[in-house]
Amino acid sequence: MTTTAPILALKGITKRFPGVLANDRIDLALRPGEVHVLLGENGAGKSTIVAMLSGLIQPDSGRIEIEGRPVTIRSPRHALSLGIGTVFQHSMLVPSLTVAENLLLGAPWWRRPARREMAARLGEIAAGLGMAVRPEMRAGDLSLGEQQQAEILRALVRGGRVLILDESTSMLTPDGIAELGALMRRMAGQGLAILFITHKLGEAVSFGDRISVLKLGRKVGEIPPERIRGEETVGEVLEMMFGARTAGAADTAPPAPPRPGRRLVVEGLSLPARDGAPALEGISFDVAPGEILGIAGIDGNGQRELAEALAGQRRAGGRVLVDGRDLSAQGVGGRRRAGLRYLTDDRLGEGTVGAFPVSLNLVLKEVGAPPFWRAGLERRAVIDAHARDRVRAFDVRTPGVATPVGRLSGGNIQKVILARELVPGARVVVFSKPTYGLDLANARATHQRIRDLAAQGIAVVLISTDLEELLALSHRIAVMSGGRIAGIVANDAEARARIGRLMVGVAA
Amino acid sequence: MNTDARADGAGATGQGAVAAAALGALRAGLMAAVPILLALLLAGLLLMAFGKDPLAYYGYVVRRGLLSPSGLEQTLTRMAPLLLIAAGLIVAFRAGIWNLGIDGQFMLGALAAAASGPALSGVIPGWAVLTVAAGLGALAAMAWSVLPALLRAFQGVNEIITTLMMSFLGLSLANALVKLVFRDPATTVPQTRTLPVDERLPRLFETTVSSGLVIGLVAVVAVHLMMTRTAFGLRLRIVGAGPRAAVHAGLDLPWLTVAVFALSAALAGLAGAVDVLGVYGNIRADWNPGFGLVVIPVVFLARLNGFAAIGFVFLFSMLSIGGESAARRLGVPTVFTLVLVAIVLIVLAVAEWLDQRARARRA
Amino acid sequence: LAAEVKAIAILTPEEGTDYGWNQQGIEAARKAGEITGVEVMVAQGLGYGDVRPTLRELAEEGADLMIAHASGYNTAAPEIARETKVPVAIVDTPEALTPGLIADYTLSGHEGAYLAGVMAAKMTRTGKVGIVVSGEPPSWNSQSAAFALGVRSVNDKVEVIYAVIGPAAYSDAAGGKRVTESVIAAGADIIFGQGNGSSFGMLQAVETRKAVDGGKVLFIDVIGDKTPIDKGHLLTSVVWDITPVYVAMIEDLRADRFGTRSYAIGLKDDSVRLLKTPQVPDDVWAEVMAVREKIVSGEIEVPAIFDATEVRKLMTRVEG
Amino acid sequence: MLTEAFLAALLYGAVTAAVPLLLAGLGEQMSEKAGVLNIGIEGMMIAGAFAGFFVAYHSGSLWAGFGGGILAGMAVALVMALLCVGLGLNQIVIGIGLTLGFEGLTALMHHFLFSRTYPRLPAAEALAIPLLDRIPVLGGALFNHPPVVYLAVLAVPGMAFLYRRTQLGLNLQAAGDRPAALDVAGVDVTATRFAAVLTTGAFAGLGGAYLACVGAGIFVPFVTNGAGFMGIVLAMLARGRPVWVLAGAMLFGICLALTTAAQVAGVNLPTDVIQMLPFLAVMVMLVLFGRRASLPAALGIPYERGAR
Ligand SMILES: Nc1ncnc2c1ncn2[C@@H]1O[C@H](COP(=O)(O)OP(=O)(O)OP(=O)(O)O)[C@@H](O)[C@H]1O
Ligand SMILES: Nc1ncnc2c1ncn2[C@@H]1O[C@H](COP(=O)(O)OP(=O)(O)OP(=O)(O)O)[C@@H](O)[C@H]1O
Ligand SMILES: [Mg+2]
Ligand SMILES: [Mg+2]
Repeated sequence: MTTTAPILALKGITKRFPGVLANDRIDLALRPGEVHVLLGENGAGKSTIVAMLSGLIQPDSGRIEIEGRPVTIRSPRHALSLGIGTVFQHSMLVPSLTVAENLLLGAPWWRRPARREMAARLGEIAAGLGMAVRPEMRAGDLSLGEQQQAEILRALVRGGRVLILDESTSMLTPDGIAELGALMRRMAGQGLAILFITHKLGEAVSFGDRISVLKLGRKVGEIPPERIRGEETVGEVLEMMFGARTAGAADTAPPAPPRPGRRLVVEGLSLPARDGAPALEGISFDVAPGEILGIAGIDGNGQRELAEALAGQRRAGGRVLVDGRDLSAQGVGGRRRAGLRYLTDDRLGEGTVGAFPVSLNLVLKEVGAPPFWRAGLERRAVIDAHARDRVRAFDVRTPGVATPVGRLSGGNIQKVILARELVPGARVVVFSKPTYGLDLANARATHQRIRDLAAQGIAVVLISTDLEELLALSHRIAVMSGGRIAGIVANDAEARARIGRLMVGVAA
Repeated sequence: MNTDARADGAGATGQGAVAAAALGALRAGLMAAVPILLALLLAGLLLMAFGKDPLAYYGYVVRRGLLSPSGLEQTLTRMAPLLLIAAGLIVAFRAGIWNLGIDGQFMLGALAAAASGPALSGVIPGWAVLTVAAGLGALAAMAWSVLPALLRAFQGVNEIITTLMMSFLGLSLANALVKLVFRDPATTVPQTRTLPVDERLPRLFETTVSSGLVIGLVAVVAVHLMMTRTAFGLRLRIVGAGPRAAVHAGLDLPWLTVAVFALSAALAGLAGAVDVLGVYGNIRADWNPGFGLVVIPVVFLARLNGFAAIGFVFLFSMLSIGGESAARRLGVPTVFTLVLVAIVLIVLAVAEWLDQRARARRA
Repeated sequence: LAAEVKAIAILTPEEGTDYGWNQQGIEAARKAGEITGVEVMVAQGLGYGDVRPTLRELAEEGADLMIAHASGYNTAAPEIARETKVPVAIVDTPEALTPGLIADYTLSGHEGAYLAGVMAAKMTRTGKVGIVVSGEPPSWNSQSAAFALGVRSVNDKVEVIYAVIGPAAYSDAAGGKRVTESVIAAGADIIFGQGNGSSFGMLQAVETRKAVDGGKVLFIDVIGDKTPIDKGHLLTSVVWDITPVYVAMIEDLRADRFGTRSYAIGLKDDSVRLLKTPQVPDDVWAEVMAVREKIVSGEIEVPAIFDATEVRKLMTRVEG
Repeated sequence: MLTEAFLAALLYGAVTAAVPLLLAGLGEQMSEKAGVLNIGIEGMMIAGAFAGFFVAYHSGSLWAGFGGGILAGMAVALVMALLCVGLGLNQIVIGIGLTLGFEGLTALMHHFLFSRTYPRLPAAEALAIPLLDRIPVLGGALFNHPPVVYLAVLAVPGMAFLYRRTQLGLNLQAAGDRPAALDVAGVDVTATRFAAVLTTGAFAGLGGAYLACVGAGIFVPFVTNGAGFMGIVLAMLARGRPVWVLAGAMLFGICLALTTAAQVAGVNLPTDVIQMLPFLAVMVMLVLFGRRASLPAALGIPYERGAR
C-alpha cells in the first residue's frame, strides 16, 4: 500500500488552556482514502485537535497545512469551505428547530429554507445507513442517540473531503456502530479523509487504517496501515496509552454471585408521558444484595424516566423499597440518605454545575451537611481537602480543585460524578451509561468499581445502551421498550439473542 | 473590583500575602481610577461642546460630592436605599432570578412604612414604630412578589415579564392608595401623613447621615456572605447556575425559588421603608425614584459582589450629589448628570472587559 | 432688629424653560431680586425626588431665604429650615406657617381660570369646551374646577369635557396630543390645557386639528405666556405673576414678619391676569373684565376646589 | 356624547399610541430572537425621536425625518452591537447605560436648541385608503393614517414571513437558542446578532421618530415615556410571534383610549385605576395561560467561540 500525500496535516501544533497544555507539538496527517483513528485517554487533547481543525479555536503555535499549503482556519465557516466536516463530541443541534431545519442551517440567509427537499434527501441517506431519523421532529425532543445520528447525517449531507467524527459511536447501538463503520470504509474508498475518535479499541482496529495515540497532550505513537493487525495492535496501543499491555483487570471476570434477599424492590412504577418521553407503565423488579441488574434497550425507551423515578427526581406512582423500607414518599435527599444513589448520564446539564469548581461539585449533594458545613457555614478547607482526596482516588485530570468543572474533558467530568456518588453509605446504586465517553482504562476501572460495589452487597441497577458492558457485568438483564419492561433474562449464553428479540418487541 | 475575593482566595501566608493583597488593592484602585478618568474626559469633551468648562464642572462635583463634609454626608445618606436594593438584586441575580420588579416593590415598601409609621407614632415606642414600619415595608413588597414567585416556581412562567407587570401595577396601586386611602387629610397635596423628623431613623453621630446607611451596608455584606459562605446561599447559587443540577441534587427548586423572590423583594421593600423612615418621612402621590434603572447595571458591574457594589453605589451617589451641585453652579441642565453616569457605566464595563482579557492572557 | 437679606434661592423641579410653572417662578424670583436688591441663586431641574441635599447646600452657601417652588418639596423644606435655621417658603401648605422660619404661598389661579371659563363659554361655537390635564395636582384641580364654574356661570348648556392624560404624564407630549385630539373630536373647540412637556403636545393638536364645525380650535394656557411660540391658536392664558409674592416675602423677612402670613396671588393686584391676544374680540374682553371687577369686589366668589374627585363631579354635565 | 366622530378619534388615538409600541416591540423581538436582550431600546427610541424631529423640522419632510430617526436608532444600536455582540460586554449594563445617556443627551440638545422656541411640526399628511376609509367609525380610525402607519402594520406579516420562511429566520432562532450550533454550521453568530441589533435600532428609531413627528408633533425631553420598555414587555409576551406584538400594542393603545373615553363619558374612576387595566389584563392572561413562557435559551449570554 503506497502512502498518498496528506490532504490535511498538523505540524507541531501546540495549544494551551489556563493550567493545561492540551496539545503539545502534535504532528498528524490525514490522507485521502484513509480512516485515521485518534485514541487517547480522557483529557489527552483529542477534542482540542478537532476544535482547531473545525475553526473553533486557533493553535498557539505550529501550523496546519492543506495539500501542503499552510492555512489558518479562521472560523467554522472557513473550515467548511475548506471541505472539513465535523461531528462534535457534544451535541451541536438547535433544540427548538426541527432536524431538517438544523441541517439547513448555513444556506444563504435570503433563501427560503428547502425543508421538504431536505427531508427527502435526509430520508434517502438515512435509509441507506439503516438510521431512522424523523426530519420533522424537534431536535430537542430526540434522544441522545438520535441526536448523534442526526449530526452524522448533517456531516454526510454537506459532503467535503475531510470528515471528523469525535466519539460519534458512543451512543449508537452495536448495529448502528457496524453500519457507521461500513459507511466510513465506503467513504474512504471514495477518497475521503476521515479522522475518527473513539475509546473502543475494537472499533479502532476494525474500521481504522492508521492509528495515532495521544497521551497528556502529546502524540506518543502512530501505527501505519501495514502494521494494524487485530489483537496484537490492541496490545500495542494499550502499551502506548497506559504503559502496559492490559489496562486494569480484564473485563471478562464473572461477577460474584448475589446474596439472598431483596435489597431493592420496585412495584408498579408508573409515570405519565412528557415532552416526547414515553410514559412508564407498571414497572416492577427487584434486585438482591450484591446483584447487578442490567437494563438494556434502545435509548429513549424510558430508561431516563425510570432512573429519575427511582432517584426521586420525579414523583411517580407505585412503590420503591430499599431493604423493606418504603421510600415512595421520600424526595431525592431522603432516598439518598437511605442509601440510594443515582449517577446520571447527563454530565454537564444535570450531574454538575459547569461554572462551579470541581471541589463544590464533589459535595453538590451534601450541601449543608457536616463535615463540609458547620451551622450552615461553609468550611472551605475541609471541602478542598475532601476534593483533593477524591480527585486523587479517581484520577481526575484537572489543573486543580478550584477549576470550573465545565472546563474538564468529558471523561473527567464523568469521573467527578463517580467520585461524588461512590462514597460510603450506598445500598443501591443506579448507574446510567456509566462509561459513556470514558477511555479504556477508566472504563475498566469503573467496571471494576461496579463489581466491587456488588461484592460489598450493594444492589446495582446498570442502565446502558452498550450491550457488551451489560453482558460483561450483569447477573440479569431487563429490556426496556416503550416505557415498559419487555422482559428480564438471566445473563447466560442465550442472553444476547433473547435480548435482541425483546428489544424489537418479540417475546423472548 | 474583585480584590476581596482574590485576596481571600490567595491562601498564601505571611508577607507574601500582604504584599499580594496590597498589590491587588493598588491594581483595583487603578482599575477603577483609570476608566473613571477616561469617562470624565469623554463627558468633559461633551461639556466643552456645549461651551462649558469641564474642569470647573468636575471641581464642583468632587468638592460637593466628596470633599465638603455636608456634601459627603448627603452622598452617604443617598447610598442607603441603593445598597438595600443592590442586596436584593444580588440575591435574585445570583440565584438566576430576574427580579425586575424592584421599583414596584420599593414603592409598596415605602408606602407601607409611610402609612404605618405616622399612624403608630405616639402609640408605641419610637424604636418599635421604626421596626414595625420597616417590617411592614418588607412584608408588603414580599407579598407583591408572591404571584411572580408562584408562577415561576410552579408554572415556569418567565419572571421578567411578571415582575415588570407587577412593578407597573404596584406603582399605580401605591399611587391610588396614597390618594384614596392613606392621604393626609391636613393637606391639599396628595401625600401620606408625615413621621416627625425626630422620630425617624437616628442620624449617625453629629452628622445628617441617616442610619439607613448602616442598615444598607449590613444588608449588602450579610447578603454577600450568605451567598458565598453559607449552605443556603450555595443552594440558591446552584439553582441559579444549574436548575437541573439542583433538581438532581435534591434541592427543593420551587421552594427555593419562592424564597429568593421573597428575600429579594423584602430587601427592595426595606429599601423603600428605610428611605421613608430615614429621609422622607412621608410619600407623595406620583413619586417614583426609579432606582432600579441605576442599581441593576451597578450590580452587574460589581459582578454580583457585595463589596464591589458598595464601591459602585458610593461612586454613583457621589456623582449624583456632586452633579446636581455642579450643574447648578455652571448653568448646565441637571440632566447632564444622567449623561455622566451613562458614560461612566459604559466605560467601566469596557475597562472591566479589558482587565478580564488581560488576566486571561496572563494565565 | 431687622434681618439682613443678601441672597435668596429658588428651587424648581424642572428647567425654567417651560413657559409655565418653573419659568414663572424663576423669572419672578429674579425680578424680585432686582427690585429688592438681593442676589438670586437658582437651582432648577431638581426633579421630584429628595431635595434635602440641595437645600442644605444652598443654606451653606448663604441663602437667607429658600423658596421651594414645588408642592413636592413642602415636607423637606421646613425640615431643613428647622435644621439650618434658614427661612423657607413653600407652596400649598398654609398650616406650616412658622414665624421667622416658614412661610407659605399657595398659588392658585382659580380666579383667573374662572374668567377663562367665562371667556370660553362666550366664544365657543360648538357649545363644548375641553379641559385636558396631564395629572391632577391640587393647583391644577382648583383651576380646572374654576374654569368649569366660569363656563357654567355664562351658559350651563355648554358642556365641559374633562380628560386626564395619565396619573403622571407630565412629559408625555404624544399623550397630550392624542387626548386633546379625542376631546376635539368629541366636539370641543376651545381647550383649557394644563401640563408641562405634554402641554406642547396639546398645543400641537390644537394647531393641527379642525373643530367638528370645521373651524379653528383655540387654546387656553395657564401660568406662563406662550405668545412667543404661538401660531395664532392661543386664545388666552391665566398668567401668574409671582413677583409681588416674592417681593413681599423679602420685605417681610427684613421686617421680621416672615412666617406670620400666607401669600397668595389673585386678580386684585393683577398677579393673576388673563392674557389678551388678538384672538379675543374686544366686546368679549370687556365682558370678561366686567366679571373680573365683580370678583375683585367680592360680588362673585370663586371657590378653590383642590380635590380631584370634587373636580370631576363638576364636569358631569347637567341635563338641560 | 359618544358620537361617531368621537369614537373614531378615540380609536384613531389608540392606533397612534400603539404604533411606537408596535415598532419597538417588533424591533426588540428581533434582538431577543437572536439572543440579545436589548435593554437599550429606549435609548434608541429617544435618539430616533430627537433626530427624526430635528431632520423633519429642518428639512420640512416627514420622510426625511423618519430616515433620520432610523439612522439615529441604528447609530445607537451600533454602539450596543459593538460592545455587547462584538466584545461580549454585559447587555444590561450597556443597555441601561445607553438609555440613560441618550435620554440625557437628547434632553440637553433640546435645552440648547429648542427650549426657547418649542418648534412644532404641521399635521402629518394622512393617506386615506380608498373605500375602506368610508366604513363608519372604523374607516376614519383605521384607514386614514399617515402612510408610515400602514408600513408599520405591514411589517408584522413581513417579519412573520422572515422568521418562518427564510433562512435568516432559522439563523436568528439558532443564534438565540444555541449559537454554537449556528457557528459550526458555518453562519457567523456575531454577524447575525449584529444584524438583529441594528434592525432593532432601525425599528426603534422609526418608532421614536413617529412618536415625536406624528404622535406628538414636537420633541420634549423624555418624550418616549417608557415606550421602549413597553416594547421589551411586548416582545417577551409575544413569544417570537410578530402578530402578538401587534395584538399587545393594540391592547395598550385601546386601554389608553378607554381611559379617555371613560373620562369624557363622565365615568368617575381615578386615572391610576384605569391605568392599571392593560397590566392587569396581561397578568390575568399570564396566570391563566402562562405556562412555560419560552425565551431563547441563550438570551442575554454573549457568544464566545470555542469557550467551555
Ligand atoms: N476551552 C477550554 N478551556 C479550558 N480548558 C480546556 C478547554 N478545552 C479543553 N480544555 C482542557 O484541555 C484538555 C484536553 O481536553 P480535550 O477535550 O481535548 O480532551 P479529550 O482528549 O477530547 O478528552 P475526552 O476523551 O474526555 O473527550 C483537558 O484538560 C481540558 O480540560
Ligand atoms: N476551593 C473552594 N472550596 C469551596 N468553595 C469554593 C471554593 N472556591 C470557590 N468556592 C465557592 O465558589 C464561590 C465563588 O468563588 P469566588 O471566590 O469567585 O467568590 P466571590 O469572590 O464571592 O464571587 P465573585 O468572584 O463573583 O466576586 C465562593 O463563594 C465559594 O462558595
Ligand atoms: Mg473529547
Ligand atoms: Mg471572585
